[in-house]
Amino acid sequence: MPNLTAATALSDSEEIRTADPAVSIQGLYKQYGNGPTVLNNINLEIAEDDFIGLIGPSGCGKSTLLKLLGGLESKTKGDIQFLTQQTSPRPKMGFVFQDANLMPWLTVIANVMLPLELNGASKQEAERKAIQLIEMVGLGHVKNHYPRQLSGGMRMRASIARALTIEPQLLLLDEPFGALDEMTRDDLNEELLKLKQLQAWVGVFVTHSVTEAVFLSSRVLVMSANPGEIYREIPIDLPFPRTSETRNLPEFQQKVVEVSQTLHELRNLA
Amino acid sequence: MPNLTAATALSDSEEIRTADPAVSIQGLYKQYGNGPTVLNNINLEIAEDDFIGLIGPSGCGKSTLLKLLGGLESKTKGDIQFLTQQTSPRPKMGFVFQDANLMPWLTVIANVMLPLELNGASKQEAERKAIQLIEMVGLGHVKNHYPRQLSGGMRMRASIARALTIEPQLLLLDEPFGALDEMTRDDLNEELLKLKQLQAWVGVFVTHSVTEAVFLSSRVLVMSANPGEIYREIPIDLPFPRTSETRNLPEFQQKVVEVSQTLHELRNLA
Amino acid sequence: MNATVSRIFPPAIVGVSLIAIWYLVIYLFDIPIFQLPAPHDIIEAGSQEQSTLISGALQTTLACLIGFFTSLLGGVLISVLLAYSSWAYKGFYPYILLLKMMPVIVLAPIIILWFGQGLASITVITFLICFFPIVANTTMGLCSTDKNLVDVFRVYNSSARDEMLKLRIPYAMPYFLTGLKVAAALTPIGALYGDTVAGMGSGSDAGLGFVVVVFSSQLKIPALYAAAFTACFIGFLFVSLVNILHWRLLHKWHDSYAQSN
Amino acid sequence: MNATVSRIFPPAIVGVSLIAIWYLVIYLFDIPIFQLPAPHDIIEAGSQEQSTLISGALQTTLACLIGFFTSLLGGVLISVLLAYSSWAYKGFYPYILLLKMMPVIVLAPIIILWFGQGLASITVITFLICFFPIVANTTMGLCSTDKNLVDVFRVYNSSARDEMLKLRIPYAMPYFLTGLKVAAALTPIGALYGDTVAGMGSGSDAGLGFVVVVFSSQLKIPALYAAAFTACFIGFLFVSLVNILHWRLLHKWHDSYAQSN
Amino acid sequence: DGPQLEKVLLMTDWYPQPEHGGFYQALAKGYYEQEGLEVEIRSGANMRDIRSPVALGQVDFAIGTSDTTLIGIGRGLPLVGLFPYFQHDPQCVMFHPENNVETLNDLDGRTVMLQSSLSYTEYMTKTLGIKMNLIPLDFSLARFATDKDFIQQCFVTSEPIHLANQGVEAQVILLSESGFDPYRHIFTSQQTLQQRPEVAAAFKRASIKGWQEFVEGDPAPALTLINQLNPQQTPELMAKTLRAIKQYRLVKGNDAQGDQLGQYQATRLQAQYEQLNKLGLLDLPVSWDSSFQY
Ligand SMILES: Nc1ncnc2c1ncn2[C@@H]1O[C@H](COP(=O)(O)OP(=O)(O)OP(=O)(O)O)[C@@H](O)[C@H]1O
Ligand SMILES: Nc1ncnc2c1ncn2[C@@H]1O[C@H](COP(=O)(O)OP(=O)(O)OP(=O)(O)O)[C@@H](O)[C@H]1O
Ligand SMILES: [Mg+2]
Ligand SMILES: [Mg+2]
Repeated sequence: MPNLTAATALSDSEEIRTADPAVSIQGLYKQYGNGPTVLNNINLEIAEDDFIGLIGPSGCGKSTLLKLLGGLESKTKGDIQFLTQQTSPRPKMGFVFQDANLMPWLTVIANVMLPLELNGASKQEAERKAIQLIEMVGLGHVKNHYPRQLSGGMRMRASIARALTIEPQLLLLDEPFGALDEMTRDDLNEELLKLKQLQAWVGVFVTHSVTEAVFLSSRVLVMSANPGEIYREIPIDLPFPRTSETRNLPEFQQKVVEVSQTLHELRNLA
Repeated sequence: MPNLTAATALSDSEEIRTADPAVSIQGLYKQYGNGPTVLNNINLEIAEDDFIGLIGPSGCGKSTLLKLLGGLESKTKGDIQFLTQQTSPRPKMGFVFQDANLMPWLTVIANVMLPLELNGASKQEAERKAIQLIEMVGLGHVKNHYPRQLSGGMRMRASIARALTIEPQLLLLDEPFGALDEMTRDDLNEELLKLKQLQAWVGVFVTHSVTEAVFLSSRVLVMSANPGEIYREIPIDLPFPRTSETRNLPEFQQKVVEVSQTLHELRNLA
Repeated sequence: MNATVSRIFPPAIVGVSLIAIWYLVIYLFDIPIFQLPAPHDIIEAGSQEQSTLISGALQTTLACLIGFFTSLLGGVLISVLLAYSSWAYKGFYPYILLLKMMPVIVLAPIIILWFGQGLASITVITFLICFFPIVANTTMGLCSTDKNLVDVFRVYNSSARDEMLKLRIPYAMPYFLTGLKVAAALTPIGALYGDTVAGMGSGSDAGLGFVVVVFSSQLKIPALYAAAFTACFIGFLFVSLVNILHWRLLHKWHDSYAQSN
Repeated sequence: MNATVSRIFPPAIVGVSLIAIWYLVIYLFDIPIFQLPAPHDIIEAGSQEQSTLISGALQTTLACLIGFFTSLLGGVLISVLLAYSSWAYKGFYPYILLLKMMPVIVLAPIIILWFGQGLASITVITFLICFFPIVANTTMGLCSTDKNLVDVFRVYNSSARDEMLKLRIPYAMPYFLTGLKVAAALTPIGALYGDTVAGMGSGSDAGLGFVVVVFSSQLKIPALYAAAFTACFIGFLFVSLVNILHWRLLHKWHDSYAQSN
Repeated sequence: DGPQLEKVLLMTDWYPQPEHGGFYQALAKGYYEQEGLEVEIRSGANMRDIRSPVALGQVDFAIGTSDTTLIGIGRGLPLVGLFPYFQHDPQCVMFHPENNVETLNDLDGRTVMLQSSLSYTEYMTKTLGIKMNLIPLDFSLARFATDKDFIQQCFVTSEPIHLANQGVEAQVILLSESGFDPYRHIFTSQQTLQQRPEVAAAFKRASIKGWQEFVEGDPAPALTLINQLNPQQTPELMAKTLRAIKQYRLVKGNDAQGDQLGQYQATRLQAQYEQLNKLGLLDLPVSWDSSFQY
């Protein structure tokens, strides 16, 4: 069950963070092998407090864009710059993949601890943080299970917990809540926004849910397909912090309609 | 792009079907190993023209129930009977798994042809039917790609096409449209209902989308978790055929509200 | 208990049938003892030559142990090196193959020249025979790692060392263990061959390979078979060791054990 | 072109360094030709004994070919049988292991008694040495099939035959090919050993194993090395064959080639 | 075409070489054909025993030594010695001149590479009490060539010549000097002898004729044939081997001691039987008398 105290307690061990990576994408192109152009001239500035929602038809290149940001695919042309204060060339990242991608030989807790361990944290500290996040995503009762003993939604939640343990500077989420029921999804949406304030990451996420996009984002980018382009940018100027009440605001509903209409418009073009 | 003619053309080769398997589940229990009870005393009669929507929190046992119906897991107690007219003990089945589960060494079209080939269809016939369904789910342009060259949503669509090629008597779908954008999802929902009339299968599907559940189902079963039980059955007595207009009917909205409220009610119990 | 029965029953049945066929063949075709001795002849010869067999077996087991574990270690190290660096892979793999395919018959005299007669040379010969299956399997396993899981490690800025230790090696386990099983089965062959070319021929230093040659040239055919089964028994020990390891490492998560849960 | 360079460059560098070290060792430690001939001695001896080497190589290649392909066929058949029926697996696997671990030194005389001197026996010996890596790897591959994919086949009422042909075998390919690679590298060893114990010693029937023994007993050490490298070359042919097969069968979908796209 | 020839298989103990010269001479000159035999000479290799195939009737005649035949008979193999072609065994130990070996007794305490199965080994250790540290024979000369302390078994007609060709000097002592002195001979199975006695006799006659001519007449036909079958045997090499065969009087033996080409001596056979018996190498009771044709 979602757990407020867990989220609040999370960054107490951390020094006060002034890390403010921002990202600048210029003229980005992507082609797999010599297939068709998947991403076509993507230009995007991500500010320090942005949480960007990507929405668009299946196969338009959302995952590809996220992977390029994460350094997991090589770009064909263009430039991605992290304007971070750190010496390291890339910011500390968290990535929730479209598939859960858990290590089958590790239990839930070991999977969640993994990023911290890879970054040199002590086992003890890793375990403490991992347990907090496992509780947050409601998997406390199965923390010693192996991935194949979990349901699909549980695997995705473990994957979300894993991405958050390292308190990333840049958080990339590829349909993180797609396999969850609406209740759990809404709860986790709220938890995520709380964490954002505590951990202060810059985020980009992919979703197919318009309400989720509006609820979480500072800006929604609607993408069009073949080749993948940013069709329209819709700023969501709803005040933070957003809570379950936000969903009932008329401005919220208005934004939802705006995004939906953009998607319809896009579809009728095709 | 969704394609009406494809669906309409699909069962022309088939003799007129009177196959009407119905399913009866009595006192079904399921436990993995000696873990906790996952499914607790499930009783359910599925009529000949039913399309049942399962909805419930993550980890409540929806996939498990589907797998038991599909004969992929052994039940701990209870009985599942297929009251089919055929001699074979189980009806011809189609199954869309929660993960796409495509064969990585086969192209999209070969994956979609697979069930037909396993059932002894000629290569030619299998190819003809497969191409129709691939067109329907909008993958015509990538039919010779391998799974790893597809986006997540494209993989799920290939998996849906695969389940439909054999014109099953019992169709089981585990969150088939969860990875798709709303437009594609709505289109495929409508295509699916058309196919249901043509192919006359009995269906059970899992979804996290209340509107999808209401739109597709003849009955929605709301499940509760720990242990998994059927909390409430909500008959959806909207007339068939349902089309995009159906979504605008006040009765439709009413049903959506009813299901949502049941889910909230359920949550507040926990 | 039922599980034990179903585990023991099939090999027992097959074993009894094989022995029955064995006797049948001997009596039907009137096969002389020097062509194919009957099981009881072998047992009798085995108990007669007991002390020779046991001291030979101990000596050979020692060579097997050292050869097996050095090839385990060496094989894994080489595989890891090859998987680390594609340069090393391209540069060295052909020569490892070369070394592998160099007939032992040719290498044996050189090995003896360098390592002297006795245990060291036998161990090296055993090593040469065992290590390639380990290298080939482990390298294949290390290179087959699921791309998606590699991505996870890349995102979290994993060091190459952690990627190897925490991802590639666990992922390669099923491959590695298969290679190990092949190596375990080859171990006694290596040690026996080593015995015959580099072993000592007298006293308690004489391994089973030497015993085999002596029995064979003295036409003590039933005793020869007894020696052969003793060698098999050593092999079984190693293979069982690997099987236990296999079960311990994989049964919790790997699909080869998925059925049993 | 760049790709070709990066493929040829590393082994060339390593090869040149190895040869340099080779010469260095010989000159530094003043090693006599009987202990370690220099590369140019070997080349010279090789060209002198050219005709013997070529006719021996042809004969050995023939034995290798038959032994390799029968072990390929036999290994796959046995693996499929073992994977089909857990009864067969439990019943026969221990005895296959037994057969595997029976030292060839012991089996060889029996094989010759049963198959006669010559190609048939050599082939059987090669088969015995090669087939276990194939069986062990293929069996492991067939049993590791992703449970989720098995479920797909079960749902569609697949026959056991189709499940084997269209699921388990493709899934086991990477394992199978690894086993095949190990077997390919073992093939010349098997054939050479077979030659020395069961081969013909005259005319065009004499395999490379004969040549090796003769050179060795006549102290023609450089020629012995030339024969050894000839044997390696045969091994390379087989391994290359398997590598090509590997690439053709896997590059489109398997993660071991994922990087290259 | 002449009359139907009887097919016969002779299995040797090594690849074609002048040590088998008499048989090749008989083959090359057609002496077997004259006796109505079509003989195939097949080279047996080093690492396996020829006695079983003979006992099973897979091979008609084979090369062996009189002691191993006796031991085989003692293990229940129905073998019988037909005729000796070397009166004395050319097996010896060789060593470097620096090694100060004068007699076999000097091997005491040394490491020697010997075929473990040799009756000589048993005889020297058990009867003569010479304690050697044995290592198995691998038929390679590399170690001898590089290690001045190395001592190994050899054929007096072969290894020293190969070594000399490479500039390595080897000294030898015949193992028969130990007092254990078997024949090198042709043996067959009792079945063959009983069922086809005239074939055995014909084979013996032709072979002896071949050997006689090989050492005292013109050996060229045999040598040419051997060189054809095994090009490793060059004319120069074979000439040296032939010289050694003659020098050690292997074929004809020592007239003074009653040796005669193709004939066993009962006294020597009996002595061997007793030596073997004392060493415990004969499992079943063996009648030395009926184990040989003489
Ligand atoms: N193979 C397994 N072994 C052990 N436990 C399992 C196994 N599969 C599922 N479970 C457990 O059974 C319960 C129900 O799982 P199931 O996959 O049916 O859930 P679900 O309703 O489909 O959830 P979701 O919506 O997240 O997919 C979960 O608690 C899960 O941990
Ligand atoms: N490894 C690959 N090789 C070749 N083509 C690829 C590869 N990965 C993705 N593609 C192609 O790139 C396009 C975009 O894929 P991507 O996964 O980015 O889509 P997406 O927007 O995430 O879709 P979805 O919502 O379905 O996940 C698709 O047409 C897909 O076929
Ligand atoms: Mg995607
Ligand atoms: Mg599920």
